[in-house]
Amino acid sequence: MTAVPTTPGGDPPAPVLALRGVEKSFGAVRALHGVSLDLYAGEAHALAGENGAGKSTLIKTLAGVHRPDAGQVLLDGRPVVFGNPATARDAGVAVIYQEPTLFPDLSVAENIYMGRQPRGALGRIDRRGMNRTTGELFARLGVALDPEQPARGLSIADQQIVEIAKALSFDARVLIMDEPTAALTGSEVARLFSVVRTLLDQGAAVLFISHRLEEIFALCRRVTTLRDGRWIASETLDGLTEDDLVRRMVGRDLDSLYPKQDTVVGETALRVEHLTREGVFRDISFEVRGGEIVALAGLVGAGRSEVARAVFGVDRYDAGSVEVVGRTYKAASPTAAMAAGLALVPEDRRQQGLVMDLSIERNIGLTRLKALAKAGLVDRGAEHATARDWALRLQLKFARLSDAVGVLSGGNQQKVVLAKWLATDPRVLIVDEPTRGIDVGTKAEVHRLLSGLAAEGLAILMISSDLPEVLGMADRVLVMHEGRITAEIPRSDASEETVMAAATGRTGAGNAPHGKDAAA
Amino acid sequence: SGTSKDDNDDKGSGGSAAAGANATADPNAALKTGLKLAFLPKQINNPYETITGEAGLAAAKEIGSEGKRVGPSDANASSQVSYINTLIQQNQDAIMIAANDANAVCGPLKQAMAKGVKVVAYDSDTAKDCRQLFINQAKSEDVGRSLVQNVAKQVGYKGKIAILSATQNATNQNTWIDYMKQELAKPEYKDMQLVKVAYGDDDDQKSFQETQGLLQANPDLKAIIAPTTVGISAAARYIDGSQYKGKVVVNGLGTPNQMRQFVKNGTVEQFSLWDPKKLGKLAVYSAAALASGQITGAEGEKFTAGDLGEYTIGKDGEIILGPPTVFNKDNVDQYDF
Amino acid sequence: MTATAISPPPTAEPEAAKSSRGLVDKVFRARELTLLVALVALVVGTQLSNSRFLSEQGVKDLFLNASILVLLAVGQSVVVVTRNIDLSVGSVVGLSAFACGKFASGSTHSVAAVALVGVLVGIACGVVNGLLVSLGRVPSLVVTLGTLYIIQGIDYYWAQGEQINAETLPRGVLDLGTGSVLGIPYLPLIAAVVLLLTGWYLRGYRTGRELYAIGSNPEAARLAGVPSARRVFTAYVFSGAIAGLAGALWLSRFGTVVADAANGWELQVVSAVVVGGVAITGGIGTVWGAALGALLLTTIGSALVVLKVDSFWQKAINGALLLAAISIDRIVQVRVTRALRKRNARHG
Amino acid sequence: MADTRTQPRETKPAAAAAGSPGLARFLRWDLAVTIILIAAFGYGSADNASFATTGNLSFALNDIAEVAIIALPMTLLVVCGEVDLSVASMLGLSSALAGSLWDAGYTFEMIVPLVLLVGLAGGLVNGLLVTKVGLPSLAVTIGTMTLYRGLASVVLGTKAVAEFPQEYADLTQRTVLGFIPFPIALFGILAIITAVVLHATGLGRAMFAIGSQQEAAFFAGIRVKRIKLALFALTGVVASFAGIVFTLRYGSARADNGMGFEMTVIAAVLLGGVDFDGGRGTLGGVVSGLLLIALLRNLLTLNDVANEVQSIVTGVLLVVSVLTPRAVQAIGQRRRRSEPESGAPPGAASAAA
Ligand SMILES: Nc1ncnc2c1ncn2[C@@H]1O[C@H](COP(=O)(O)OP(=O)(O)OP(=O)(O)O)[C@@H](O)[C@H]1O
Ligand SMILES: Nc1ncnc2c1ncn2[C@@H]1O[C@H](COP(=O)(O)OP(=O)(O)OP(=O)(O)O)[C@@H](O)[C@H]1O
Ligand SMILES: [Mg+2]
Ligand SMILES: [Mg+2]
Repeated sequence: MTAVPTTPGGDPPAPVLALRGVEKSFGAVRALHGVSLDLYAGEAHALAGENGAGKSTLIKTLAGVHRPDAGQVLLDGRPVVFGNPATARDAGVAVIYQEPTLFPDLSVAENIYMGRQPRGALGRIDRRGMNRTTGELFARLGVALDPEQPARGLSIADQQIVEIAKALSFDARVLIMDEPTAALTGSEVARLFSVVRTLLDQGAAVLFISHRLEEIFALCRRVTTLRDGRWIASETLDGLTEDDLVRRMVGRDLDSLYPKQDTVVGETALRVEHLTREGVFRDISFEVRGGEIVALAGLVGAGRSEVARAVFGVDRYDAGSVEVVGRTYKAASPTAAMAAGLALVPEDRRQQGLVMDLSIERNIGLTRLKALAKAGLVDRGAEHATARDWALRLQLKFARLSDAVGVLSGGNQQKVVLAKWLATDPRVLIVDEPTRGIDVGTKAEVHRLLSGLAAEGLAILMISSDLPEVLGMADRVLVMHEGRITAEIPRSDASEETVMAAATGRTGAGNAPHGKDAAA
Repeated sequence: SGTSKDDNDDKGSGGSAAAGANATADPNAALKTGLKLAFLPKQINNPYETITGEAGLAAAKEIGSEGKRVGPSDANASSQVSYINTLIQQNQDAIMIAANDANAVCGPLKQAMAKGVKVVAYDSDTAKDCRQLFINQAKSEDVGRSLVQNVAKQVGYKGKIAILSATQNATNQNTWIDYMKQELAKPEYKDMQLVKVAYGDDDDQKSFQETQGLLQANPDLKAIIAPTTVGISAAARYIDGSQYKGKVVVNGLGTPNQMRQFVKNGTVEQFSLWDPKKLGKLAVYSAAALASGQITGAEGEKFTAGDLGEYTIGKDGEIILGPPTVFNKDNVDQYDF
Repeated sequence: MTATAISPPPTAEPEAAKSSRGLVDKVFRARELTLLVALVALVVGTQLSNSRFLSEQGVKDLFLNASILVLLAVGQSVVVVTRNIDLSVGSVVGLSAFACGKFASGSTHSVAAVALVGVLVGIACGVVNGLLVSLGRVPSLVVTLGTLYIIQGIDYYWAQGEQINAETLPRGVLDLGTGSVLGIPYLPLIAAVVLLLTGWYLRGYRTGRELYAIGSNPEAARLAGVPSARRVFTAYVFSGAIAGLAGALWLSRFGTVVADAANGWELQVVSAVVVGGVAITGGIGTVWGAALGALLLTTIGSALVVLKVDSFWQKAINGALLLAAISIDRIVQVRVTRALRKRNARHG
Repeated sequence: MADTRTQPRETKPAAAAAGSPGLARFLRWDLAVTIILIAAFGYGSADNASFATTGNLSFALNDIAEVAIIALPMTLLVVCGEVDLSVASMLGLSSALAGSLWDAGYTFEMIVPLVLLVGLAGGLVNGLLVTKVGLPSLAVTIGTMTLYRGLASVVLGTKAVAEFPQEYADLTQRTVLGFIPFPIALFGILAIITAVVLHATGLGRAMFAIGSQQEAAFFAGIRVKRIKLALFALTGVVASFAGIVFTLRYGSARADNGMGFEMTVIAAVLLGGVDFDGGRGTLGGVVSGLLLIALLRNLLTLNDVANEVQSIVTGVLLVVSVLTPRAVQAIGQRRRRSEPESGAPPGAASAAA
């Protein structure tokens, strides 16, 4: 079934961890359907597939979170049953889940060592030792996080780093990573990869999921592709092109990933001037015109999301002004922002984007409660119709519109968030990491959508940590570094080098409005 | 109708008027048997109420009737009302109630009387037109004044005193306290000073802490009057375990079983109470007499309450059980309740 | 990816992070500190207006009054940090006190045996609560509101208005409530020992930290392999046992018990815990804070009496103070966070 | 909303139950309560001749009038994930205030608006402490519960004021359709209005969204704080209105009126299947819960079941009301063990000020 791995030694070794014919259903949804997989020591294995293909489900089966309905999990060739995450962990399987799962009230070090804190006299926890080893883990990852800091208030990227550190701390034989890089930028990804490579050299087996294909090619030797819960192929990546991989994932050829249309740039739709929030960002000025996609790039923690939140009235700002379609509006609340014609697809869809318990149609209707009202009562027919239209337009995968949005896969959830905001017919759309955790197919759709919307005259401000996306989609790139805009680069001058230079503050251009001079 | 009572006070005459309107007393009527008599105490598991009620039930059995006790587990005004309505539905012959609130129970009690159910209040009265009889354990005036008189003798008519009451709304407590204040206003008490009325809510622990607070706030306090059984035992217990033992007089209303040890060890010299068993018994006999038509509740009517002897209905349908007994170390062992 | 070119983060950052953490830490510690300051101010103020307040008897009474509430607050905190609540404590104390009274009344049982009976009754109640919450996975507030009624009902049903009188109790039991060693009464001593052990355990042991983990993020706790159901169950059994012990102490302190001992105390206990800085949403707070909260609440009660505040006002003042305590705490916390942010700005 | 202390919440199992809506809908708890209610009524009529009489039913209903009226805004609050424990104290404060004003010679027509105003103020205090200061409502209202009850005894002390105008007092006793007491008829009208608001308007949708995921609701432009503040204010006003009804119905104004009612109100709301964590519940369920409590109480008292047994029955009902739906879900979940992905990420809730 699987291709025989070509290890340097020559002999095909036994897989450390394997799945054989695994089935898993959630009610009517068949998440996994006869899936097999082999993980070998010293080898990084990629898992590819569209949103909802069953990747996370597969991982949870390996980790003891789910028990397969049929099929086997083999450890060193012997069938095992991981009844819960603890047994899998004890067997040497460490997992980084797609969504960070931290204890906000506990220190970073305790988050990493919960349940296995080093002990000293009388069986008491040796805090000093714990903090020291945590510090060492962070040093390996090249980040400067304080082990004693509470996890509350960490940015998503930092949370992900803590998760990675936790997984590393197990010294596990099998390391499973479900989209660990989704929230990270280049430097952190590079760090992570170098650490993973060390682990591989030490003989660990690694399973890696990412929607960024270049990462798969950079790290992994083999890849298993899933489509709609079915196993499609397991093969070495040598000789495989990105296009081949995409074809296996989506089952057809894909058009351009960045279908940027040329548009006619119109009036200024959003003008932000000297916006300052003490300690977060300072003196932010820019404008976005109708028909334009402006990207806001920068390293994680540069303060991009914070700017978006302030503009949308979620956070207060200390100075500056915001103008929408020529009218100054006081960013007092999202309600006011919406009235002014703004829409924000937030960074964290689980907490901010969606009400997980509510159905798909109600989530989409949530932004338009007034518009949907007929004589004060919600018009359910209209609500359903709107939801259906958008679901169709965004090619949402769902069973029923009345299903809770929480059971959708990550990518499909993101589509619901987009639908909910596009339904408000905004003048300015701010999207914060719109394709984080979204598969290539959907990503292309989202890009086409954004591009089409811009062509219709919508002003779009796109925050993204995905550099190719920034370069492929933006008419102009604003780069932030440590709370300031350090460069403004037109599409023609934007390249990885110019953007990264400004993002890391190496341009020396300061607040120069035209970063291209310095960057070129 | 009824007897020769000539009372201008509307409210006062209500009770007898209501009773007299449709019946005349037949003092020679036989006491009916098989009557359904229900006790509705302030709070079902209050130990004092339990003693009263149990004695009443025994008396009901003696006269061949059927008694029962129902009631709320909190001493709230409104909680009793549901019970009254249920008792009406159950076609009880008489309700004997110790009212948590004189007015809140009025409406339903009137409905009960309209349906021919006899209503006897005991221990704590309702508004006068909402019952036919009120069995007063002792004349309120006597209770209030005699407590002050006794304490004054104990402290030599001099010094600060305080009162530890039950809840702020208890009708009987407030009546007694009023009389105490009236008595204290007399010239012979000019050197005595009432510093505070504290409320222990008939909660043992609260009363205990209130006592403690009283003494901290007024270290030169000479006496505490607690006209409640819960209050007096809590006060005595605090004094017993503190440096104030022997320096502060505790007096009030208490049961012999609760107070015996404090009387014997000298913490408490004397306290008073009527016999709660007799109260329950008298309530049953008067309810039966009403239900049998021996009396209607009008002033001056007489009836015999078994071995308790003969009682006469006073003004406003009130029957006085008798003077309170004063207990001290000489007689306390003769009682068991 | 181009990322390799990027230099590691600036060296100044860890230091800034460290000092800001120090401050945050101090703020958290400050919760307990604020309570302590408030307590001292209250005591000093009251003492100035009435010098008897801190007399030997006065201090003794203060601690005696607080002991049972402190105990219950400690037990409650252990449950509350797991993002649960135990509203049945008042009823458990009542049942346990009555059971101990029944057991001891007219007997010569030793005080240890009586206390054991109390603890066993408490454990039995804790087991029921714990099973319902951890296995049934139902909201603890509802379940323990239910068991509040059930346990109270059983207690009343059993007691039928009976009163246990001090004179029938063995000497040893009563001595526990009034006696002392080296001038320190037993009750506060017991409360202090339980407090110290619990605090020490919660801070320093894996299973103790796991309670915080469960309260902080139940789902993450599950993924981290924390046996949540078992830990929550244990927390309830512990809280039950403490409430049972408190029942036995109640009997020895007050001598006289009827069925409704500690009736309605659950709200007082929760107040103490909340004032003490234990977050009702779990994961945050210490038993030290909870104990200080309990001490503060009882002291306020005593001080109001000593200060001769009209008894009608006492309750209102208690409520207002509770609100003030949690509001100030919260406002200070928000201010400090904001100040930290601005300070970081200057450093950055 | 930067400083809301939104805690990451477990997604409730019903989300998973949505996988088999047929079964879930069939086993919904609020329907179950209604069935139990009908069964209890049937049993009562057969068991005790005086149960199903108009007089008895009328009385049994009137007995929970104030609790029922307060349960309506309380349902909305609980759906929003908040709770107000101070309602019974507010009832007492209003009663005491009405009493002392009446005593002081105010006319009843002047007293009612004044008392309602105080209810509004009390509700606003709760609401402001929750929304502006950011405190958990459970803690806040434990505080105001003590505060308002304390103020009640400050206002009226030990007194009990009676002799309210007969024409108003009569209103609380009169019945419509032969056995439905006026206060309950009023409750019925209010219940219909509340049900429409909760289940058919955008405002109701917003409340459910706030209850299940406050931050997402805020990001969607819902005025979370304003809605909560309004609901607390409404609850205060309704509680003080219930205080007036209570005072008239019993003809007695006292500071300790309605002591402990908050627990009955909350028990009824939870019994009706409203999720205490917010975001889930129906008003129909709450009405059934209220009626069930009224009927059971009446039936038990009528059969001379001791008070303490009634207390046990209330407790058991509460436990069963939350246990049964979970048990049903557990059967569904046996097939798909519970799902961590449906748990919210923790730090994301962070959002420091
Ligand atoms: N707890 C659950 N209940 C019901 N359905 C579920 C559950 N978990 C996952 N599914 C469904 O199973 C399928 C596979 O989901 P899974 O999360 O494994 O996808 P994925 O490949 O990880 O997607 P993504 O790339 O978006 O993370 C999806 O259709 C999803 O809706
Ligand atoms: N919840 C929070 N509490 C405290 N500080 C935060 C929080 N979220 C972000 N920060 C801090 O605010 C700054 C801006 O972070 P933010 O993540 O918004 O930046 P960003 O450029 O949008 O990054 P991302 O690529 O993750 O969106 C960083 O210093 C970050 O550490
Ligand atoms: Mg996934
Ligand atoms: Mg961001």
